[in-house]
Amino acid sequence: MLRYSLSRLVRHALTDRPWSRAWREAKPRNRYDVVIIGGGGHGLATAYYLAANHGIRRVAVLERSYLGAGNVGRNTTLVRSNYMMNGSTQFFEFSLKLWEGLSQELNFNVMLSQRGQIVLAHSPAQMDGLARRGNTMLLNGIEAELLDRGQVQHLLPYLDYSPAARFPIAGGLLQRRAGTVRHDAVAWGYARAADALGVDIIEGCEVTAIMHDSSGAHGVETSRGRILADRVAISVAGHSSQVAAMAGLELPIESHLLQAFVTEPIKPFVDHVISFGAELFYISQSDKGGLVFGGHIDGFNSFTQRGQFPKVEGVAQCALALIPGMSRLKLLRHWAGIQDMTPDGAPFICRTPVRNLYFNGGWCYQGFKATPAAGWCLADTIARDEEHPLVRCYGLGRFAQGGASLDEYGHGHWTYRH
Amino acid sequence: MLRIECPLCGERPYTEYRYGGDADKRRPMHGAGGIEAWHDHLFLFDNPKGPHREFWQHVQGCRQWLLVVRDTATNIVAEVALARDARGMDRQGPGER
Amino acid sequence: MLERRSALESLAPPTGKGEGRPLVIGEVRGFALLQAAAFVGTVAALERAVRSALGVDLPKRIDAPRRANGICVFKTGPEQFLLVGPQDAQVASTEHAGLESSSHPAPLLAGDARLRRVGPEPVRPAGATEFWADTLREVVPSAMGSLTSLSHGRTRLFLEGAAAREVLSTGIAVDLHPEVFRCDAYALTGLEDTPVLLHRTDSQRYELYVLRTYAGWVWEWLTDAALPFGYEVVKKSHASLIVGPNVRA
Amino acid sequence: MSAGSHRVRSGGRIDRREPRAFSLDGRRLTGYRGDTLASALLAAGVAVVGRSFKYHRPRGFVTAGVDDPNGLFTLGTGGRAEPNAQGTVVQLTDGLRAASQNAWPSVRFDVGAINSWFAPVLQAGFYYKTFMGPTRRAWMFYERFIRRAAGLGAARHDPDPDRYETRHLFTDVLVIGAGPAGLSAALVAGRAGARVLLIEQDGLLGGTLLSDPVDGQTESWRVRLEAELESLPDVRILRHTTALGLYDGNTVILLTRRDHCAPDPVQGEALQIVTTVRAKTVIQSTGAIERPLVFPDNDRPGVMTASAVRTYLNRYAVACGRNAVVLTNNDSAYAAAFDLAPRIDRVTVIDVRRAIHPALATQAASLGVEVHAATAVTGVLGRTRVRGVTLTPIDGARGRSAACDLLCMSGGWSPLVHLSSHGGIKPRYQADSAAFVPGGYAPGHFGAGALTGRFSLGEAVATGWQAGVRAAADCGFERAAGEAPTLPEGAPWDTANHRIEPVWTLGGARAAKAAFVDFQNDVTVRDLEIAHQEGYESVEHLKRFTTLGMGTDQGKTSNINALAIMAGLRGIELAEAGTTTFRPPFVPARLGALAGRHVGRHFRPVRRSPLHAWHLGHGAEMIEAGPWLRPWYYRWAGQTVELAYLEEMRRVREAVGLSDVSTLGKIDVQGPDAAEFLDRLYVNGFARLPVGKARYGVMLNDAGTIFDDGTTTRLAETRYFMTTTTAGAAEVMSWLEFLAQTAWPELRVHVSSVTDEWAGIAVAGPKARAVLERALPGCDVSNDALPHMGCLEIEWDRVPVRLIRLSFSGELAYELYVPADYGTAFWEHLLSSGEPCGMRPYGLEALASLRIEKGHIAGAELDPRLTLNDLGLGRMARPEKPFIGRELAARPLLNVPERPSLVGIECLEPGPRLRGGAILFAASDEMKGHGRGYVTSVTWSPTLGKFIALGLYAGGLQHLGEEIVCAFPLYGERVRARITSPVFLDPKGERLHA
Repeated sequence: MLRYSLSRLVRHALTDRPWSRAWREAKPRNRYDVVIIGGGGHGLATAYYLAANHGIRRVAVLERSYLGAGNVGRNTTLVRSNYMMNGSTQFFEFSLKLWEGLSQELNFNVMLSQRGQIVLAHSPAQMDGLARRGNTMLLNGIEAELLDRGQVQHLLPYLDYSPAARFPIAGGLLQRRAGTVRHDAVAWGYARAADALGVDIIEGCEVTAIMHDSSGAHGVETSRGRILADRVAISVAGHSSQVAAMAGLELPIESHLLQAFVTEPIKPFVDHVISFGAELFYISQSDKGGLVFGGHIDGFNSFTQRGQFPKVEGVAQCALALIPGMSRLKLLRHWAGIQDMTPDGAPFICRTPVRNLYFNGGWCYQGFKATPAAGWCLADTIARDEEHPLVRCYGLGRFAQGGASLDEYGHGHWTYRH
Repeated sequence: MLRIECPLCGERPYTEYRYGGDADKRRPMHGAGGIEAWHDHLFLFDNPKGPHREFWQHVQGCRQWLLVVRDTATNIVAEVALARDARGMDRQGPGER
Repeated sequence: MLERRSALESLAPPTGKGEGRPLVIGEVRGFALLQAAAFVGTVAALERAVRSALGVDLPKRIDAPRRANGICVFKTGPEQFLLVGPQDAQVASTEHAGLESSSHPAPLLAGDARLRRVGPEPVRPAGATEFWADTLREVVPSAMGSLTSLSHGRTRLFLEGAAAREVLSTGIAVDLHPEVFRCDAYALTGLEDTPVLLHRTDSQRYELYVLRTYAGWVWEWLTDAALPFGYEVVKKSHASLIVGPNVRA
Repeated sequence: MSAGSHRVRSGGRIDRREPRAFSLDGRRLTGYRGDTLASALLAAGVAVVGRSFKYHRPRGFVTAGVDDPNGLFTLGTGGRAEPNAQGTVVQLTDGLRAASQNAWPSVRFDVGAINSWFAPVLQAGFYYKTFMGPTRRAWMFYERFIRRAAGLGAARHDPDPDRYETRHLFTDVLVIGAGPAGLSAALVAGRAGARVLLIEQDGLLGGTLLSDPVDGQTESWRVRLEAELESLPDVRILRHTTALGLYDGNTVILLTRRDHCAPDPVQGEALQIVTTVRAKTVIQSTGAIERPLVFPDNDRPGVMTASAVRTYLNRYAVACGRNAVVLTNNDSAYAAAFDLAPRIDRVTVIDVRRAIHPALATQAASLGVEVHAATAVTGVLGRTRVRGVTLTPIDGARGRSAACDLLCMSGGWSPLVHLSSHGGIKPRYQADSAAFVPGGYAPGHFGAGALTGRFSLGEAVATGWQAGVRAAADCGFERAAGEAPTLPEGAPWDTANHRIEPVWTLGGARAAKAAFVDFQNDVTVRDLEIAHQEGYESVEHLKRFTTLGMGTDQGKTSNINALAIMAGLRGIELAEAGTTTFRPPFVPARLGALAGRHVGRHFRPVRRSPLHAWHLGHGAEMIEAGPWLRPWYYRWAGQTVELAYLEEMRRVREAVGLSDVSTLGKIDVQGPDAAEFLDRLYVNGFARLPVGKARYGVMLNDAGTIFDDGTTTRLAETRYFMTTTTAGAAEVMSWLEFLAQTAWPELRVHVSSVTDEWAGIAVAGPKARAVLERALPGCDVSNDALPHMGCLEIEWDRVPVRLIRLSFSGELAYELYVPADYGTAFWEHLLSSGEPCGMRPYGLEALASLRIEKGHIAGAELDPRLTLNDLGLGRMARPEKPFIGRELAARPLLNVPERPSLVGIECLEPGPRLRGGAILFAASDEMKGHGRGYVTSVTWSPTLGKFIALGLYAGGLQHLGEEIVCAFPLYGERVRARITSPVFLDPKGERLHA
């Protein structure tokens, strides 16, 4: 792999020497050790860690569209590890740790910006909730700071502290290591690094069937022919149900639409990641200058990738309730991704009832921040045919046993409330 | 904007309604069915990309729960009926799921 | 007697008589609301009962109310109706006294004549004080349906004037074109997240029945919407009101 | 033309009698009514109006409309300052203050231009390849500089004094765009009797016709149609209105703009209005925009699209130069050449095509316009202003320079397919007009005019007319609409596809570094080549890697050129490459406008108790509780919540207090099967509850975990009065309706919310009975007549009162419900009756603390993650009675004994306090991980003289009496505490039975 660096950049600039492809345009082979369905961030990360951590290099990543076409390129780019439910705390912190070394690991600048995230509270009860979260984080070795109203005002003087605020700010929880990552770069960085280790990344290759029988999965039928594999992994969040159905599986997942928004680029305006507490709303500013924000899912099952306008209005209202000065700024673009929603808001990384078929999905709002850890743990689970300790809580069978123990915000069993 | 034609009140934006989720799986009879039946009813979803049977309540209108068949790939609503009258829209007969 | 207070009392002092303004806003007071609902098979029976007790028919659809004898009936569900009628004060006292003696066998409690024991299962459960509503209670047994007083649970606002439609269209997603939402049409809809019954009582007059606890907010919201047009708040002490365009009082 | 002015003496649609004074960067200038900021600046000879995003190259206006990538300004000052306003669409108003952006110290001399020296290094995607060292956090260092360099205008944090409005409109036919096609469509649909809504982005109707000379042949046609449209009663015209996007259900969102700073917010005037239109049919007559050509230094000020130059000339009476070169690959640019020729010194047409239609050649000759066929412009001279061009014959002969001060270019036309794309229909490439056109139309949608890839005026009118007829017919209006209005004979350049011969780059690879594709984001041909080399070649990768089309103009002028160039690099057809997805909004839209009036206090609805006004008038400090505002504490008891709630609690424990509980959800449950209904709903039974009795009940959800709780009273055999939690009220109501309507339609039961109907007042304290005896003299409220959980329905002074004896505080207590209009008067009556007993009101904080002492669960414990057993309520359920959630509550992991369950916690240390959200450990535990539980609710107990809490603790009351640690590492605290019964006060219930 051609190493990227400043000196390389200058040399190419001065000599007009052409760059090489970031990843090969691979043609599907007949057989692989592992086939990963889905060329998003998670699938590519899985392929990379299979090769890098386990030496399994005969791996194909099959992508129906272009690489990174799904949620890795549609999210609001936040990374954080402020989780309090046992299992998720450890998993997401592991992910954040991986983020912290990822640019160097991949030799691709994914622009991790640990600018800090502040989650706001607007009532004493919400402050107690944040306290429980922050205390849990600290007890698990994750830094956290509880801020009172004055401290929030000191840090974020431009929020609405006026008497006109409908939901006055009571305080907030700060995680300084949280921040943002350049989302597309994650897909490209993993693709390039996996490719360099021999992984075949095959775009424009739609899986039409999963070959399986009572002894397990054996490969896939695709728009580009049959591909045999010892092991098959599904990593297609958004369309998990459709792909799992090819193996006869019914999942605790419903697909919902999540919109994201960006304003025109402006000079630095918001220096942190801020989460409103009165309604689900989160905002940060991209390095290019656009304010990137989002809210709740549209609220009903959908695969349309087109958002509903009332949600646009609602999110704009949240933006102004939080930062009144945003009123004059202009919305440049809004788009939507299809998101797996689950009955407890937590994901799945696990084996399935079909032998040699592995599943990664159900990410709700948190797929992007989980990318490195999900890839790491799924790769481990595939390689050892046993769930990685960090994801033992993320099994498909948990609702028959109990459930609710991963429900971070206590929204109950309705997928569309998480 | 998604619009649903309430059989009583007429066509309204979806914001007048409350989404009630998947209506595909028949609810086990009250007091009947074990963990498995209720688990499958509550936690497993067909989640189709296509026609989807789902509940909506016209909370800002007549407060009736409706059974709506909507294509999740296009948001085109094919059928709406009061949920209590919707037997004819059942995909399966009673008790099959 | 205890004083009745409007949900808007502290919010909506009258500012004028509203003559000639593009918009007049106010609250209608002095009405009573009774919700009557049948079960799936008992609508016909309820209709007969309502007709016999009050002389008014039930509407078949949610589009325009039926009215007679000072009672206006809106359909609000497949077997559910909202009856709007006058408050006691407007009913002849003799009639009222007559009813009291005949239909309230529950004994007065000792001590204070103002205190009367009702329930648990007398003819008249607490919650409604209206003569006409009581008349209906006598003929609707629980197997036929249910009656629920909502007189205090709804605040009734009106907007009148050339700008009324425009103001409403800022918050209501119903087509208010005069050919579509004709005089006397009504709709159950939302006004900015709160449920309302919107009734066009005249070509430029609309009434809104809003949930009482949201009434203050709706009031602030509507008057804010009306700001660019200019408006006056007027006081209508009680309803001359059950009128519609075809039964002008 | 006066010196320094490019204004033409006559013509145009400006009003020379109405000058408009404005300023740019403090420089005072004058334009006229009818000008845009752009036309006024061009008239004043201002060439450089901005600096590019990355290289800080000087830039001028390129177009005259919403597609302009360069001319962005900050308008106004203070709270009304708006960054990134497009000069080409800003109407010139008196006193307008504009400032240029992204340049220091000025746009003419900008230090940032140093960036262009490093241009080769700052190539596409350079930041992915560097800034990774020396440390892992290196990016945090570099990012500061990148962020400061990025961004266009600077925004302020001040609140916005302007006001915005939203509204709903309905129509039969929505016509988007009032060019010749849209005018025709609206007219015919209006004549047919349909309700028509015609919207136009411009302040004037006419579209491209507005760029024709005002004394020309099309003007009378335009005026006639406008007049007739105005006369039709059911045709509504919205000017200055843009369709932002097309959404499901034939919903189109419109944005109507008023002039900057003009509307008065104090008078309620909105600066912008967002309209949600529900249209039965939609006619898209959005037109097309002209593409620039891509050649070296094509971004120099003075290089403009030909149609823009023509618009500035004919509409604004501005000649953008005296010596113009017109570079084109199609016929349309001849219109500019022919209109310019009589007004300026010299016009030369450089046409890349070999064959030029004789009619064009003839007219050119007659106007003295020199035409060079098979020639290209391959370079531009001048830096801050065009001084000349390099002309090179297509067959490769040597080029020569020619002087000029204006370069008009036309690379063909791109239909504005955005709206159909918003609906999910992919654009289709129409090769003969070198244009992407809508790949189809949704039912009820029609395309007309240039959108269809047919650009002639005649076709615009014909397709508009046809679309109007069909749309009206779709809505049931088939009335004959007369003849289509005829237009004058078309000009020779007015051809359906302009005989375009697409050419995507000029000037060869040599100069690719300065051949700009996306002006605003500084994307060059070289950047596209790099993207191709590295494999970022799918349309989305191209966009994301190079940032092409991601600027405020959203690539309106650049997308198609870039896609075509990339297709060429890949050796595929443009049709095969496809386009990126067009996302709404079509033009950037203020968040203020999208939010409408839902700002400040109006952000979300407020719910007020019937007693609200009383509370405000009597020293209550209010607090938000979901949609409600509730009294938090009363100042009679103290000036801060910390002081007041203790005083209020003391009053309740020692005497009596009253509190507003109107916010509780109240549901009237009636019907012969009401008892059965409640029996199924609650874990505990209600069928055998005697009439006149109340019972506390808990509901689970289907998953078998906690849903809600409350007290339900049986008023009659067939009637119950249910109360729910304040927070759960709406949810419970919908759930009950769901069950009644869908799961159990066979039950004859009605549920109706009466939350708004009844005011609720709690009277609590040892003297509560005494208060009631005084307030309701004669009403027997003795223990025998009204025992705990008993209910009386009475009338007081003809006001019905529901009197239920129940206690949240643990004291002798009653809840009284009266119809809401009487709420305040009855509250006052109670207060005055209670005065001798020392009764005072208490607020939410005291209410919540009193219940903690009594161990009653509330918000923090009513958690769907918890089970009945977790809350110590398992005995309420009788397994033989089916209830909602029974089956899944039996799941194994919900029933393991070591689950955290409800305990009381008392503080063992005198100094420190317990805090909500503390994590619980056994005394011997290492303080790490998730602990054994957590604190849900805390209060100082004035009764016990210590901090007490409720919490969940693994194994629960098995650990009664054990010492634990409450860890609050956020404050560095560890507090010793002891597990106790959650009922701290009066465990035998003697008080409430008193």
